[in-house]
Amino acid sequence: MKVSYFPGCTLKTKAKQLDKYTRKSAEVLDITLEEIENWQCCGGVFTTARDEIATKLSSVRALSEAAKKDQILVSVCSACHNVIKQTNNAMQTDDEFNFRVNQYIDEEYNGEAKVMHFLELLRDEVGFDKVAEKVKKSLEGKKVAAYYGCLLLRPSSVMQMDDPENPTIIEDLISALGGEPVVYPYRNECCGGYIALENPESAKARSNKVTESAVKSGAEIIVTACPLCKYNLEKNGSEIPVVYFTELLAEALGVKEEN
Amino acid sequence: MNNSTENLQKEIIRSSGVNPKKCMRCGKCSATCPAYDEMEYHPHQFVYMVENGDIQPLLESKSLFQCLTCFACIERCPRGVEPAKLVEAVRLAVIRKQGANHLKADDIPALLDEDMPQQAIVSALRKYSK
Amino acid sequence: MQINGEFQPKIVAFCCNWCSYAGADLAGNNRLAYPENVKIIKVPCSCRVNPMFILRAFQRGADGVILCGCHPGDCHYTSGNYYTRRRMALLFSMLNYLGIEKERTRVEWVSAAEGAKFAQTMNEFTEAVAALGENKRLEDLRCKK
Amino acid sequence: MQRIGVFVCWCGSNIAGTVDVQAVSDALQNEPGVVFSTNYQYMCSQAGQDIIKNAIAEHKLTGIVVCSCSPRMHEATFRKTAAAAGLNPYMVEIANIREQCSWVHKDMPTGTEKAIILGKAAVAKVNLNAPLKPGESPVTKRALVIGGGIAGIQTALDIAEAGFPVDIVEKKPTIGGKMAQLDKTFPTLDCAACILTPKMVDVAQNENIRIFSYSEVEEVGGFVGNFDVKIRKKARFVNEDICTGCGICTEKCPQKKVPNEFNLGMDNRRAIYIPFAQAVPKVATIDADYCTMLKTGKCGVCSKVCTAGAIDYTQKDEIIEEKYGAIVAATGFNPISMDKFDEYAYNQSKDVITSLEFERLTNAAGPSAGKLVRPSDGKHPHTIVFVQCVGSRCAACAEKGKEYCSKICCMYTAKHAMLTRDKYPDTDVYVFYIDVRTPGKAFDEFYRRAVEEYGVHYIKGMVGKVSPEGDKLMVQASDLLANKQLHIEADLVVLAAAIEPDKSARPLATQLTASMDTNDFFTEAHPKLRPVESPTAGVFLSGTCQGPKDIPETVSQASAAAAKVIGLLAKDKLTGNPCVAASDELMCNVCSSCERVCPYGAITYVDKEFRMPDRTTRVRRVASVNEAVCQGCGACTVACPSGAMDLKGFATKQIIAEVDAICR
Amino acid sequence: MQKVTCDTLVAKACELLENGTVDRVLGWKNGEFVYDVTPALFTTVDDIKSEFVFNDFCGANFSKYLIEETRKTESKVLVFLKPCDTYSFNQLLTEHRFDREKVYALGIPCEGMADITKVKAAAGDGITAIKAEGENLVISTLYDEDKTVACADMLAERCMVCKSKKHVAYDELLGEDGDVIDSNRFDEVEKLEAMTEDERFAFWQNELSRCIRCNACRDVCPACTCEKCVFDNPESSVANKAISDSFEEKMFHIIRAFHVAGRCTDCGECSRVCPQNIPLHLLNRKFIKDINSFYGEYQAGAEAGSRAPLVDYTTEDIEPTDAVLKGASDNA
Repeated sequence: MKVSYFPGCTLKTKAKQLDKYTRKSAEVLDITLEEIENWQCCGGVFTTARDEIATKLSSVRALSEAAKKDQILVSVCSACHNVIKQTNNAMQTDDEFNFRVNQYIDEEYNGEAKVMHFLELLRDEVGFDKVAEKVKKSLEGKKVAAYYGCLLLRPSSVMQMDDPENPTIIEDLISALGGEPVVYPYRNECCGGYIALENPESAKARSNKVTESAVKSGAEIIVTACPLCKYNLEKNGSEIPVVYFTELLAEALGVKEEN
Repeated sequence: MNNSTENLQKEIIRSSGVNPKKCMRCGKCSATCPAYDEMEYHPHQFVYMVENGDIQPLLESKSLFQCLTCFACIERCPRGVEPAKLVEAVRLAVIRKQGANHLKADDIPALLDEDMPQQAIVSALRKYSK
Repeated sequence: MQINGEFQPKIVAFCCNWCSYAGADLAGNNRLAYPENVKIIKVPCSCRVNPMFILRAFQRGADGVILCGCHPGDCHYTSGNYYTRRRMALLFSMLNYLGIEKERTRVEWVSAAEGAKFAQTMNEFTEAVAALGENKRLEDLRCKK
Repeated sequence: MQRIGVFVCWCGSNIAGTVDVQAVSDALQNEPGVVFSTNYQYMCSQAGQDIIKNAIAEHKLTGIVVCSCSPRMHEATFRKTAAAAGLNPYMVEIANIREQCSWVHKDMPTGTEKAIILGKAAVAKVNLNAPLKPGESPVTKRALVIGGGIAGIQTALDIAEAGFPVDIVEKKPTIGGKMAQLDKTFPTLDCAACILTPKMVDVAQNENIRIFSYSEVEEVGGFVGNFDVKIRKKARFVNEDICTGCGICTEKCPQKKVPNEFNLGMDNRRAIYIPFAQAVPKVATIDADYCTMLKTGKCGVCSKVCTAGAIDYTQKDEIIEEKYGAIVAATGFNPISMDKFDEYAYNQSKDVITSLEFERLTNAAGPSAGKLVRPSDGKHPHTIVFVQCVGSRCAACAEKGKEYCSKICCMYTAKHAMLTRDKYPDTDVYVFYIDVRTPGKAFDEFYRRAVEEYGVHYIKGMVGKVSPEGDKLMVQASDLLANKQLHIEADLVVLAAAIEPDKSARPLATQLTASMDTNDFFTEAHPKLRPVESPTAGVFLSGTCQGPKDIPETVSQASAAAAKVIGLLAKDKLTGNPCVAASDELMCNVCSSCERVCPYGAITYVDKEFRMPDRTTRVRRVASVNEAVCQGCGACTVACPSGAMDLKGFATKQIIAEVDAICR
Repeated sequence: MQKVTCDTLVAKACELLENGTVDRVLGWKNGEFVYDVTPALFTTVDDIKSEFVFNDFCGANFSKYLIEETRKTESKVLVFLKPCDTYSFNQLLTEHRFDREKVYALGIPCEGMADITKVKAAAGDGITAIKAEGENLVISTLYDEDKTVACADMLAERCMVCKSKKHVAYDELLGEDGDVIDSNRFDEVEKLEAMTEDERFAFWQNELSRCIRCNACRDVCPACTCEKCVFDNPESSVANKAISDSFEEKMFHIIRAFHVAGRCTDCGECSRVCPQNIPLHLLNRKFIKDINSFYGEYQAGAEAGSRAPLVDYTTEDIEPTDAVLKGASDNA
């Protein structure tokens, strides 16, 4: 399977691990990630104002590129995925926005591309059962807490990945890899996000709630898909390690380098 | 309401796409908000105040920059009001003004640590400055 | 028809007695405004509407004709609107084939409970027809006053 | 040429406020056929009707046009007026200048202009009206009640009391419905079972009532007075006539792990079961999805222990065909699924329950024998949080719950809160509300007692999230009046789930050709004046299938529906709708198009002798309409290629005259 | 050139008359001109032998005549049916328009009929004789020497896109039966669909404005068999016997096309007889094409007793709004 891949800027810098393990796992699972040429930063957050055009053009260009190749546009960073998916939705549903965006781009684009997070790709295109078949080193006995945060799930009417209040997609992946998923109530609450920059105390309060809740529920490790979530949880003193889900995936598939 | 307030109200409603009249004042947005305690005006008050054109206090409030854009209020609002979009629109009304950026590029280096991902910086810039 | 230089389309709406006619009444009860251009003719079921009625309306100078019936599956007579759906699908496609603007004809399913939908439909339809201007393609000039 | 009278109603200022009624009556005066035109303040009043009657006599009118409110409102009134003055009632046409004109248009000039055009169309139509005489059809003196809850029970009892036979079709193994699951009832706090079960026994003992339990309506044909209904009696694998209801089988059955739906899955029952002790009919039923014998052919314990020999593993579904004169829908409600509201963690914690589950938990016959305990660990809860409006009053755009207010939740929550505090004074009870709605007799007093006497904490605000942590439920909520966000450590959270019509109602409505609103509640023939009738003649509405209701309202409506049914069944003959199809045999091609589209099979073919121009006769087969069967939809009139088929009252010429008048 | 000869038909007709199977024969005879072949009713062997013709101009579809013929007497009438005629024959049976028992249907193969307009264009006016020779027609005229043209070049439009060489109804078949053909009869409809609304309107205005309202299309149409035509019936509100206005003409043709929608067998008689050469078949074919695309393949007359699409439905039928788009964009 060939898909278009939008890594995003953080994955080229601070979150190289997320990118590296995604690529390695994809290889094992026969997914060819074709990186979008000359992709630009998604902007990190989707500005909900309908008259914000310029900030969304980079996403539209990536979408248009994927649509041209008739490929699914896949990203693995929660933020990129959220921005791109919301932008695509706006192109499909907001005529005025669509019209104005099309004034800026060369070829007309109307939201034709299919956008998927790498997790969705594994669930809906590859199949977790197929992933399970490729497991070389089961995560057996590992108690893993999935941390979704906000961006993967909300707004659910647009993201449509999973039940926004009781999601299962990462837990199902953990089970497929042989691990033991730990369900805890704060897995879909906010870590504080970019507030870390200007009000670190607020971020700390949010993050602590999440990690404490996970630890209390018996988790040994937290997985996430978002570099900023990982930063916030770690920075604010998580008692247990926080890793990208792709790292566990690569480990289970036997392609994680030991260092 | 005077003219300029009315125009501002219209502009906020237009750019957010939110109809505050749909609010039935249940307060679920404020019940759900993780940044509630950081705020002077809470999500349900944003909706109520925009509806009533009582916007000036919001423009001056620090609350504008405490919203985490976590979309929980949007997700759980039973009336489909989408308070977070309204907060964003009010914030834009402030920072779109000349020299009103809440976060300036020059301020950033001082706020960084070596682990902070790029994502945090671009997100904050998107949200706090124009 | 022009009023104050603004084109006022003539719109004939055939409404099923059991659903959309009651829906129109509900729009009235709730004071949901829609353009006065719309004039309703009551029929017992949308399937009573002969394509000839629609052609006749256009011939006599109607600028748009809309037919409202019960939602598929909800026909008071169990299956009348299914026949309507086929007849109008073919008629409208034929009219468009003859070069008649497709926005001039419409079928909408409006239940007795959908007063708001009725008003909204009529607003949209009137606007769409007004944008097209006068029906010159099917009108019989002899019928003009 | 007709002599037409035009009567323009002001409807007080309802019409006259937006329509220049004088201008309308003046303009219509000059229309072809019009010999008299006037206007009056209230045409439907006695004085108004007298104006019409006098004009008919004085001007020898042959047809009249009333420009007034919707014909759905007063067409029948004015037809009676005309008939009283000796005019055929079908010579009356209504121009709807209120609902479809004065109420929806902005100003006098536009309103007046449109009213005149509508009036002209009605005049054009009346010019082509012909006197019509309705046919008659006999009435089958038996009623069908679909649904055996309190609504169906009350309706059936009232009809039976009046001396007419009634059948109740109930899809569950017993009648009783939701009320049988309740503990106490507000605002009097009397026990639901104590007032319901005697009625259930009355039903069982009434000679005029037959109960088809574990049965569903399969097919409905016919029309008012003459419905043909097929009922599927599902196989319960127990011979109802022999089973004594002793219950031994339900104790001996080895399959013990069947979720007990009567207790909403909070405990288990056997594969063969009697839903509850007072079930009517008190007969066992085998659940084929769980019965080992039916699934594998090995077991047969129930058969062995049944001394009456009532078990029959070979029983098949049975189809019963019966004729009815009237049908009452009483299909009831269910709480909505909580799947889309998992911020309240219903699917994540056993200790988050719905109010109906709470009802079972406090019921002496429930899974905990009436002791209020947490479903997870059986411990007594010390802090209980009630959340109101879960799924009610949601905007359509939010696509989660229901737009309407479920009406009963405020009161039952007050009841739950009060009873909890009464029985367990050591328990803290919080109720989160948006509004407390108590419009009913002794309702507000009841709610105030919960607050003032029982110390229930009512907090204006909503719960945002429930987080199960350890054995606690962390409730995050807003207190709008204190402008605070609250964090309550609760032991039990009770959700007042919105109610929705039973899922069987939608397909039933299709079978009955009765209309429904967007929420799948049955619609009334008129929301105020005919609230217990559906727009389909002979179909009546009882209970929550028409809209959310509490028990007293349900029972009132059930009796009202029964009164309507009795009124119908008391007649020997019904006058039909004279607006039926008629075939012009000279033009009929016998192509059978009309027969193929007729939903009622009202078209037959007869041999007809025709005299030819050369004086010979020729026999030709032609279509003929059975007027008693035809319902007047008009499908045949369009299918007919030659135009031989026409519809009385909605004739091609009449409709075209209306089109012409409007486009003029 | 037809494979079955006139002599074969004459012989068969005489045999059936003589042995009493039938007492009348519906066939063709020459009109004023050689190419002007008209339908005729023969009752004697002598008449048949002297007047019966069968050549490349025998386009007339006899199915419709059976309605009146079968009402006359109790005895049988012989009718010659080309493959396309049998579809009309079946459709009329479906609509109970004549008594099957009173007809002896003789299926005859058809190689396609010639279009006299094309012949005239090739040979000029004043045609005195047309002879078939192999794959060619030899045409004699008053003014010029004989011209030889290929039959294939003279084919009528409807025969160029013949949908079927297979007889779907007969009592007896002369010669070999053919097959249903995968014709491209909708090509022209598709061309129109690909135009803009304005272009289509201009096209049809140009065509339909030529209508002289002679009613020939209606009179020849085997689907137009109403006891009383709506256009002749003052009660129908669409009666109008004579030409009055170009727009009125458009109404006439839309109403007529809709009346036969789902029943038209695409026999092409309407276009053949139109003195103004209006391509009326393009209206009917549009309906047939739409019906196929909206409701699944349906050919009126292919099967006697079938349920026409307009007196049928499924609960999942296409919505009118979508239908208009689909009808216009299937090939765009």
